[in-house]
Amino acid sequence: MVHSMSPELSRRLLRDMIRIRAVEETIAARYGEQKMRCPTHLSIGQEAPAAAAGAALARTDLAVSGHRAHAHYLGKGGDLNAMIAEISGKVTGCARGRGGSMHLIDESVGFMGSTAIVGGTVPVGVGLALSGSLLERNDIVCIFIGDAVMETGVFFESANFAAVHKLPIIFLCENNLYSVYSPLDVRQPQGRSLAGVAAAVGLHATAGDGNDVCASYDLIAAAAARARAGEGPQFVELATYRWREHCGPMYDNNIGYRSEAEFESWKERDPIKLFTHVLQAGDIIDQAWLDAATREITQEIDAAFAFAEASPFPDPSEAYADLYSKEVMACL
Amino acid sequence: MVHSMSPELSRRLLRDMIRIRAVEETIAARYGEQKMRCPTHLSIGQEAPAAAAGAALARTDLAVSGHRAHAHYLGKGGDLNAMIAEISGKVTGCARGRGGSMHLIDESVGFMGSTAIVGGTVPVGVGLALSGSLLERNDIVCIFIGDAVMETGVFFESANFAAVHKLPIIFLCENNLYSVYSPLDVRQPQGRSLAGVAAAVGLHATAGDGNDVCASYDLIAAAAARARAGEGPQFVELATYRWREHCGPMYDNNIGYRSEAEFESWKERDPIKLFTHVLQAGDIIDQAWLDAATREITQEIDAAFAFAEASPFPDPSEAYADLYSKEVMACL
Amino acid sequence: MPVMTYAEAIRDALSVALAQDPSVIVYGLGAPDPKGVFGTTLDLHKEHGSRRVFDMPTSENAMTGIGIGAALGGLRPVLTHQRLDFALLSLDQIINNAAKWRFMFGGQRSVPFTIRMILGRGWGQGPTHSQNLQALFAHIPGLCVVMPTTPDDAKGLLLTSIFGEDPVIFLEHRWLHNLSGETPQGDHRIPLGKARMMRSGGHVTVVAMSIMSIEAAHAVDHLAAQGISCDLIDLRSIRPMDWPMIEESVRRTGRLLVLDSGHETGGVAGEIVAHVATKCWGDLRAAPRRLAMPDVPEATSPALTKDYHVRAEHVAEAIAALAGREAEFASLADARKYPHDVPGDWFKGPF
Amino acid sequence: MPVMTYAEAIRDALSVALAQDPSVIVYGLGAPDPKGVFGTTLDLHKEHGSRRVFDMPTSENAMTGIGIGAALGGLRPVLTHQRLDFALLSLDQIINNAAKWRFMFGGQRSVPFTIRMILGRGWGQGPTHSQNLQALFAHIPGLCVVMPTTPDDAKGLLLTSIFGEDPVIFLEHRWLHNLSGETPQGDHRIPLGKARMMRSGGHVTVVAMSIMSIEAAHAVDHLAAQGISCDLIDLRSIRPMDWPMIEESVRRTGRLLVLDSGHETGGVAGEIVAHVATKCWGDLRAAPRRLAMPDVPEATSPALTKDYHVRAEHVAEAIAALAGREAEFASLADARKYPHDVPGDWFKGPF
Ligand SMILES: Cc1ncc(C[n+]2csc(CCOP(=O)(O)OP(=O)(O)O)c2C)c(N)n1
Ligand SMILES: Cc1ncc(C[n+]2csc(CCOP(=O)(O)OP(=O)(O)O)c2C)c(N)n1
Ligand SMILES: [Mg+2]
Ligand SMILES: [Mg+2]
Repeated sequence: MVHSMSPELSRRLLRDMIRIRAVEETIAARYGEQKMRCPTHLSIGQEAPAAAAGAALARTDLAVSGHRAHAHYLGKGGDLNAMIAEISGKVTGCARGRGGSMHLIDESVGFMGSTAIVGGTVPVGVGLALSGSLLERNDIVCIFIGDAVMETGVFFESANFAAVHKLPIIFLCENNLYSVYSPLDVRQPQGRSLAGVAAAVGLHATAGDGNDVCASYDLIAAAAARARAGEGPQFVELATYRWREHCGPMYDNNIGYRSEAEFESWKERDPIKLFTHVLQAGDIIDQAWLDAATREITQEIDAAFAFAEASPFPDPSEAYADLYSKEVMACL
Repeated sequence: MVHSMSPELSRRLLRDMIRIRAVEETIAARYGEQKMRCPTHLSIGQEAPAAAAGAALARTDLAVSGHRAHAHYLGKGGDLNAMIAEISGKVTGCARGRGGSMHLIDESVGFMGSTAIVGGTVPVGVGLALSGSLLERNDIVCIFIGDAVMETGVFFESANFAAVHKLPIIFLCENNLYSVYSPLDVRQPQGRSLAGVAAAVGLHATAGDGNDVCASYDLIAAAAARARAGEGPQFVELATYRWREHCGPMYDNNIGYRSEAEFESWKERDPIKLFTHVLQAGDIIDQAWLDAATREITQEIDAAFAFAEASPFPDPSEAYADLYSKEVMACL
Repeated sequence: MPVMTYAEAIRDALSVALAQDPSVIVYGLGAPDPKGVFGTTLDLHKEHGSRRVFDMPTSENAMTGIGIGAALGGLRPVLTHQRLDFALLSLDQIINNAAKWRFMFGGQRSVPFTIRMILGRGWGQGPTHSQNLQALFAHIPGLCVVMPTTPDDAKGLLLTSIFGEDPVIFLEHRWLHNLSGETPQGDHRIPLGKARMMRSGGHVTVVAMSIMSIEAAHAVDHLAAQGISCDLIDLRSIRPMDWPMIEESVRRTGRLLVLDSGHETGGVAGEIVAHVATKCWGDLRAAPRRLAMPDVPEATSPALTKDYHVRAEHVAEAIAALAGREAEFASLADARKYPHDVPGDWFKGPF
Repeated sequence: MPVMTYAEAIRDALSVALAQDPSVIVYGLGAPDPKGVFGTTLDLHKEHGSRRVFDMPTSENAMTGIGIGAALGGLRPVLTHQRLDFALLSLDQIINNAAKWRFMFGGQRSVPFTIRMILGRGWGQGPTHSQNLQALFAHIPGLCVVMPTTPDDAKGLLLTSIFGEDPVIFLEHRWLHNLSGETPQGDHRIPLGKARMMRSGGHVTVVAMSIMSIEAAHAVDHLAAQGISCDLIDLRSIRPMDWPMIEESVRRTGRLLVLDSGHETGGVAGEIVAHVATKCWGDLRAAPRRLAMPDVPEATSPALTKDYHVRAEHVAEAIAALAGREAEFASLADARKYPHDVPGDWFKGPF
């Protein structure tokens, strides 16, 4: 792994990955307490694209995502306390407890929302880009998608419109080979590349190793630069792998939809381990740095869980609030 | 135009095109009588793909189409009387008057239905092919689509599934440059070819001149052979042009969405005139053949309109019939 | 006050909105084409620019999600569908995103998005160009559903929809597009959730919307001359619904007839009957009634649409029966000058 | 008779159908995966082959149209959605094609197509994994809508749906999947359109469906001990609806309470109230009532779902009020052993 990145950026990427991993591991460890009562999709193993995107995008750039959004939210700078509180159903959650794990939002850092319908935020992201273009903002929009989104009609419709209008968008596709327990070959033609399809539809498409955070960063940063320069919508495919079960905290290699060998080969290529080695070899970090980072992150996470725990549940009346504007609420 | 087709097939193609044109012209001429009271999309100028497909497919092969389906229905061998009666709202119509021009069907020749929602029959055609494959029929399915269908999510979803399951399908796309009054460039990225997109999605794709009935035939026949041989779904793009208004009997070049010059250049390349010249030059037909064909076709069309005219309207109770099976109807 | 057709009033509202607020955009299949969606968007792109008034691909679901995103990004989009039937492709984005965004993200951002859908009828529109499925939208918490009857209301409600903060399904009946009426100029607004008392009278409360309010007005006027007088409530908005006006009227008349341009079973009329039956039970003096379209798609052949729709004579018959009075109503049918499958001689097809 | 869970009964029906008729196919996201859609399709591909039991891409609209085409081509497809919410992507194919094909093509070919959708609830399913939108489908002429409550009915109605000629929306409540009951073996069929009298009694007619029938049964049994007796009608099919059974019961009791797992406004309960109010006016001795979910999406936080659902104690309270009797019902709530957001201790998430 040749590495020409600034030490600051390198450390940021590694730290962000470690932090995302630690948050997810803590959720997994505490999920059994039955206090986080909502479907929860962890990103362990897939930290690199999220960290890379967070660093490659400006804070004012926008992002949307889907059901597996913890990492994207954290990478973009989303508030950790508000996320844990949200998953815990507390009123201090980023959606006041109405959305849970699958509905994260932090507009203050441009994370405009993640939702639970596969492909559902893809056109929303395109519409955000349209608004930016018409209102002459300079932001670009990153739309996080999984490989299954490449099967949804709405992706193709959205990509087509984005191409016609040359909108500043990055479709950032984490290809982790599975949709729930279904491998790619029962869903898409064998040998068809996701980036290839995207290119044919009219997106500028590149692909790379999603467990190599440097490579991921370079691809996303280049795509962001092109999008910002008015070259139209971009597509970046990053190959990566989910370690744990599709939804929930456990490992599930035992149930038979993928092989232990496949899992192990990806785990070998742990994005955090890989990049840690690179940075250690390059003397960019040392064990002390790692220990400090881990300590700080652990404290931050403990504080976030404590915050969530201490936060009140929403008042029952919140179940009925905010459905409409106050003008319309007054008519009900 | 090099021409290596048998005289019989050549004459059939020309005759079918002349017949389709004559039917459509008669509808246009009589539309003002206000007896054909339904939205009607004519195929004048686009006769070649329909005639070619009709000849390239076996009678037992299946076809579905969309709003502009008269030519496809007739090309496939659909009953003319039943079509005119249908457009006239008579009970002898192919859908007993319930469907009108946009809902043609003649299962006896494999024309399994056309509907009015753009892209709506695309998955239906794929499902027919799936049934053929599971029930081990030998038929292939021709799905007639327009250029606008290449913007619908359901096309991409359907093509993907067809490719995964290697189904025997021809997606036959008549690219007439417009969707209603909207040119391609406000709908699809400039310079993107329809066949190119189709190929990337996983269809075996070819493209050609849809005003050259021989070329059209060759492309469709080759695609049909590949589909029948188990090579999976095919896509054939044929460039052609609609002469009259999108919906209704008039010309509409005056309203300004396309230029008179463009129209004239396509009219120059009238598929019927072109092929008539070829066949006359090759001594495959002469004026007497043309006169006889015209005479027979005119008689047939007159008879069809007379049949429709003489047919009764459906009984008012037909408005409520056939909604469910008789078991369920008995519960209502 | 200027007289405009309903279609002109829609166009006028769009033009006012575009002129007034640079965040308004108008798009849809054919929006800038030479026909301009039955005249409702005609030449708006020439006045307000092609970036703000634009065509779209045949991609109804994505174009709805794009409107949602645009609204979240600070615009006030107006999307047009030439038929409601096409918008069925976009129910995912409408129901899962537009209706819920504000609620499910804790109320921090609303989706000011107006989706116009035109309701077809007659002249061979057939099963998939004539669906009046307002009940589908009216069942969804988070959506507003508007069905104006007059040009004045069409304009005023459209401007309120565009400048409000909520997603609005704005349903225009194709047969109303040519209806003329006095329509205020400029930024004219009518609040959502307020019905309009079209006629006042004591015997029966008639509740209707859109084209059915026109049929009802014919019937009510015809019966008024025979001494049967009705409250005729033109709903204008279906969600939120003006329950206070309906309840107040039923309290006075004790008799309710609800009309609906959609199918009977599971329709809006049933909801109104249910609401009144549960909430105004003590006030009702006779069984409430509804008249809606049959539970079957509209067929294409004119022979099959002849008795399909509820017309003024049916409304009059039902009112008279509810009032327990003899009345003449057959002449209402005889008085119609046009074939049953067109709204007037301005309509010559094809759609 | 063997005892099966509801999920096992569904699987059993599918297995019987697959074994009996080679034209039956079963597909859906995850149909052949190791979880087998909550066990309902588990290992069916191993018994009946991967060509007939297969997975699909995340392409809900196309996969619905493909089912329609497959049905037209001679198959009897069964499509499964893990949540109704996902099927909103396919309303175009369901409404514009499946529901209308037979009618709009003159009755020459029907669409024997069963679409299973699972209804979520509680445990953080939240706004887009918990929608009970049966009213949307029940409004559409040409569709059948089935909502079984017991394993026996689930099996019998599923087999009838599969071997019938009509498109059926088959709605399984996630909270019923673990419910056990005696279930006939083999090709067991229950006709569509026939409700089941779950309890008989003279004071009040209670109409319910799916999970609401279970809540209602608790309430009715609890009140029976206090001398208030009810007819409890478990609808089983929502369209066609068993109007004769409902009308006959109301004629006897004069009092109607309708329960609905969907939103109140525009829901199925309203349709039943409207039907009874218009058709059985003379028989009603009190205002009819309905209890349905509020007009707001189900939020994710357990704190927000606590009072959201209609439970046995609410049903009992409403029955007692209708019957004009004092009764104790608070103990119904106290008797529940599990947190309010799970159906029982078998349910540990995640969905
Ligand atoms: C429209 C829709 N269909 C099905 C589902 C169920 N579902 C939830 S996550 C998921 C898998 C998506 O796979 P992918 O996009 O590759 O993301 P990954 O889970 O691998 O990160 C599916 C099918 C859904 N949420 N929405
Ligand atoms: C889903 C949907 N959206 C919009 C329409 C309105 N519409 C009818 S025909 C048509 C144009 C289709 O263009 P194309 O597929 O190129 O066929 P052509 O008319 O050129 O033959 C449109 C947009 C429709 N019928 N269905
Ligand atoms: Mg994946
Ligand atoms: Mg075209």
